[in-house]
Amino acid sequence: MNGSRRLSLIILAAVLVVFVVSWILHTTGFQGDGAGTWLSVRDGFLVTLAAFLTLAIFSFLYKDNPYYKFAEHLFVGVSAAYWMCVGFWSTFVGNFIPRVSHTLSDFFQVPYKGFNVFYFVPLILGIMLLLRLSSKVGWISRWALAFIVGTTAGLNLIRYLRTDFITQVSNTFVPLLVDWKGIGPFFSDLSLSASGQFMLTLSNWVIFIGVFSGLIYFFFSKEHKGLFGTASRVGIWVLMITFGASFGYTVMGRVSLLVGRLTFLFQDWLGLIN
Amino acid sequence: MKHKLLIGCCLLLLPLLAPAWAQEAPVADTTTDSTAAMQAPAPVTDLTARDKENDHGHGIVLEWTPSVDDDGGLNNVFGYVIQRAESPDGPFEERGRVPIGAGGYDDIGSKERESDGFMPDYVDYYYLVRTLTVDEAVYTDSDIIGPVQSYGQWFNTGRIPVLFFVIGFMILTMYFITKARGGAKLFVRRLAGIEAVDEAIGRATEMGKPILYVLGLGTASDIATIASFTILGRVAKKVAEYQTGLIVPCYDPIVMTVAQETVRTSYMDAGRPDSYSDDMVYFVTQSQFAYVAAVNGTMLRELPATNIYMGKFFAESLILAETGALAGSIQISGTDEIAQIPFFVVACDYTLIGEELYAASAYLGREPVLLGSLKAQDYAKAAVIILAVIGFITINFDWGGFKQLFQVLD
Amino acid sequence: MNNLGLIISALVIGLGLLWLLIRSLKGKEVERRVIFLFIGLSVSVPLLFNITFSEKATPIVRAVFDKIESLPPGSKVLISFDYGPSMAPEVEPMSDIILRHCMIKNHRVYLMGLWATGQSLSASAVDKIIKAEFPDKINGLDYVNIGYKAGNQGVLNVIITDFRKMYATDVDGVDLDSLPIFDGIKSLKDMNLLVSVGGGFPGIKEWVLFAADPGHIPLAGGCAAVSAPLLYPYYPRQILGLLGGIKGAAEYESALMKKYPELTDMPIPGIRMMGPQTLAHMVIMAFIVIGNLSFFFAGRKKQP
Amino acid sequence: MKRQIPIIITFIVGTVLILSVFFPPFERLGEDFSIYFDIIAVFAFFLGGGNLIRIHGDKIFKRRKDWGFSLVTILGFFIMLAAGLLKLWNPGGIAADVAATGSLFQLMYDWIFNPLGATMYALLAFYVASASYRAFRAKNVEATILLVAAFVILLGRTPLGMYVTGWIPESFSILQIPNMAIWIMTSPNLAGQRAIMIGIALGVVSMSLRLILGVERTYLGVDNE
Repeated sequence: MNGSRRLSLIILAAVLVVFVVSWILHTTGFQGDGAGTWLSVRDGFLVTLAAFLTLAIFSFLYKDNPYYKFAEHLFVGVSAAYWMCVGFWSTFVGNFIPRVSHTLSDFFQVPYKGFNVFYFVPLILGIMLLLRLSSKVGWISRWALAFIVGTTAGLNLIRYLRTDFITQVSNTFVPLLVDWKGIGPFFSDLSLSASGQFMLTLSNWVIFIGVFSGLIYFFFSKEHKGLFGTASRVGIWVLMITFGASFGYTVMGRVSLLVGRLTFLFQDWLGLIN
Repeated sequence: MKHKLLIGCCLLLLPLLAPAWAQEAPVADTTTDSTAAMQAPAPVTDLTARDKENDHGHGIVLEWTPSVDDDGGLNNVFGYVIQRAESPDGPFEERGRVPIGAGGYDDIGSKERESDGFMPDYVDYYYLVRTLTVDEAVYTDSDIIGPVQSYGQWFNTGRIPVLFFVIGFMILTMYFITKARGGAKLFVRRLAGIEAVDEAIGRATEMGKPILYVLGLGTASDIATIASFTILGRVAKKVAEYQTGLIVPCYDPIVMTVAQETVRTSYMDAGRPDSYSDDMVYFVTQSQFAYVAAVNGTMLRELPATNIYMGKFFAESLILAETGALAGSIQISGTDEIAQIPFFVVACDYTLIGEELYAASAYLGREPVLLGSLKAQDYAKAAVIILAVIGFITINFDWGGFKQLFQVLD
Repeated sequence: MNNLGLIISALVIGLGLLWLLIRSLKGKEVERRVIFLFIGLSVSVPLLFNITFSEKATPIVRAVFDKIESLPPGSKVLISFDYGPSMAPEVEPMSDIILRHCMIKNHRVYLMGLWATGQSLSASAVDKIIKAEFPDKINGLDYVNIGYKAGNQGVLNVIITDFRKMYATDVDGVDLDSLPIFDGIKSLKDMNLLVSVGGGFPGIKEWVLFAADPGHIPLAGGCAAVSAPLLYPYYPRQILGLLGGIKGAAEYESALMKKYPELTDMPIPGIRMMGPQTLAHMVIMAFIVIGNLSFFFAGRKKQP
Repeated sequence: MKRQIPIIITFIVGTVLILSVFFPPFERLGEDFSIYFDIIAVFAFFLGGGNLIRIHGDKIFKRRKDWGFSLVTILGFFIMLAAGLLKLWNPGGIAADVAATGSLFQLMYDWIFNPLGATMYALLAFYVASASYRAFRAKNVEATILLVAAFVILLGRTPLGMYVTGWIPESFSILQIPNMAIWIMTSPNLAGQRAIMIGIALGVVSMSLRLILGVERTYLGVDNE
């Protein structure tokens, strides 16, 4: 126990030393005026801080540790405040104030857009939501929730029916035979190009059967037995191809994110590459 | 059985009643060359203007036959300018430009009285179309037409197909709900992911470790999140019965509010209201990766026996699921975010794929009403399959009209 | 440096994988941290040592290269910049390398754009590639930048019959008729090859429908990886070849390097970005293979 | 009463929004309601922020495990909140964009929030690898299909795929791995995605109907039926 404590103290000391050295090295020098010096000192600190936080997050891959905990807790605090501020300025000051009060619009220097009584609806609902904090009238917050859920249900019902359901269904109407030109040309060009009818035709079959059996897999009220069971099994296979393919396709994009982070460390912080 | 057939047929035939829509005007290829450059082109002909249908006013549709010198004749047309005035004598102002080959233009103004581009309804407008050449000074105006007024319609006929589907689906759902209430037995297949939930809660109790329930990054305006509340309600009830721990970190404050309400009620229903505390369901932060960082930390520190992820998930799905696997937890997931399902399938023990997430809430309840709505969903799927087959056949016989029935105008 | 780095990384990663293979054949699971370490190494080592892989051009990329390579010097190639800054990291290497190839082959190059943002990007390509690498090329004789005109596919509709109806001057305001490069050029149909780099709207698809198809003009394209599958059906009848994503750019760069080995200090952003990604992919694939081998030979009895 | 009114509200709001789509004069209702939702969400921030302070404050006062880190959260929260709400160091004053260059808010965003978020995101590269190692095992038919599809796509995105199968003539080019990868992405993958999408759409429609009709009400803290 004592040994591990000593080790963590040594690590802490090392981290502090590296931090300070990095800060000094990144402080590009002392300009003549005070402002320039201050900016340089500040930027040196910020680069070092960003690098420290980056490494702290990466350290989680080894195991949970105090440096990760520090980064995590800082991140939670800063980000919660970040979205509160953005919500306040963009929605509350940007959308709400210009519709309810001329004086407040002037105070926040946003253009007043004319009084709109309907904007008191969200105000009232918002206050109802806050009443949750009181145990006596907390039940009234359900009215606000009911409004939110009703809106959600109404909007989504139509949106999904229109864009996902109707369009996807009609996209499945595809020809079974594409430009039939005889057996010879059909089998002699097995390429993805527009002249390769075999693949075009095969693709259409695969799409049709895939959608068909995939939908059968999603039947809930019928037992998946017999012919129906076979179709549903084919459906699972199609879904598995989809999952495998999407997974494989994403790998490259994820790796490039890591390239971006490591480039920051190697280039902006350590100056190892250019 | 007869009822079923009848309803199925109705659902299939409904879209057939909807009007078919014309395709876009074909765009001409300009292939012939011409030497006459700076001669005035012929004007456009057959210019018509009428109110735009299916809108709330403030729009006028113009149509014309392109100049004979557009793709032929002198072949010197550069484009068309649409001009509008409030009297036949002008002044005319430019409303828009279209390239050669175009035979129409939608003049859509703003609906906002305060905005600059406001276009009032019930006002007489006069239009002309100017045929341009590359030389700004050489052009030909069409005859002036008008007056024409824009006005709003009360009903959008362009969305009739959607209305048919809504009504059809509503009838189906109501029918099966009534039937289920009447005592008919409805079969529902097993959902492995949901059955695993009960098992996992038992396991957590044995191990004396808590259950982590993640509602995802959805807000209360996502149906997936609302479906997740139902599952949370069920989980919380079991957890309360077994006296296991429950941790629900939330991403959205409103979601947190609802989740607290749901869990509290479940504890009350289980007869253990005092075991509930608001600390079980807490707000973390409304930032994707900060939330993940915190949940990751929780997973490795509290080592929950089971992690349940239900709702909307984005790039963080795999970070959560892999960290959970590292902590040795059993993981059950469900999302309707198609791009993330593969990651859950790969990294979790059980996954509810898309629609199964919504079905789960009905399945858990086991109430006839909810099961009835599942049955309606299945019938709709059967209708899709039949429609797809019909579409397949019509396309193969080059009868494009059927597919056009599915066009929804905006 | 490059070779040393390659040897070091090959040794480290190769031997490491071999050790893991032997271990897992004995039935031992690979610990997660080892996988993490390998991924970290396979991304950082190529970054640090600047390791690159020579790509072998797929036929669809090869077709573009061969076309430009086989055109006689002085052929007229039009390159359209149909993208904006957000797409630039992925497709800019393509317009750069194709422009460079045309310069090497002494083709006459006409630059334009269907996107408003394309104009500044084509201008920067002129500065970055033609002016910097080929200083003896003369503007107006060997190359010209006619810039952007509004109208999307409408622009194509016009310039397929006559450039001068749409473009009176080049970007510098010089009359087209006074530019020797436009001698005897009336419309797109006088071009030997069209190249559209982009992928959004308007983009390659509009070039196919409104220029290449009606005018029977050869067209090549370059686009982001996401839009490549959508354009595939046009190949090879309507598009003679297509560079898809950073990988397409890398393949082209490597084809060019192979053909002109003297171009040692040519920037190769595509290949450089592919280096870490390729190695990481291979390591992941190796892990999948090792995982399955251990599953079949050693762990089968133990696995649930 | 406490249970009935919320259900009636949901019913009315939902029905009105559905009908508004078909009646142009009411078309903008959906948009307006979304703005209302955003405004309500701002009020909810108080709930969220309050909850955050309560949870972490509690930890600090009761000196629970890791209370020191909770202090970090609270400090980070208040400094960022002050920087944002008071627009500290903001060169443009109150009228300027909250994240104007040079403001404390923007500095904290660029050098704390952003590196942390980007690094968390970059962890995915590692997790993608460990998940593929762990899960891509040919345990049964389904797992094998998953494995093969992923492997072909991975191969197709590296030069290796071309080295192995580049010799196959153009007329059989589908057998070249990069082409096979493209085909998988555009055909079976598309079919699977479409099936899931149609299913989800039906699920959403059905769930929305259940909510509007008031048969699904757990979200209100009311048990079904």
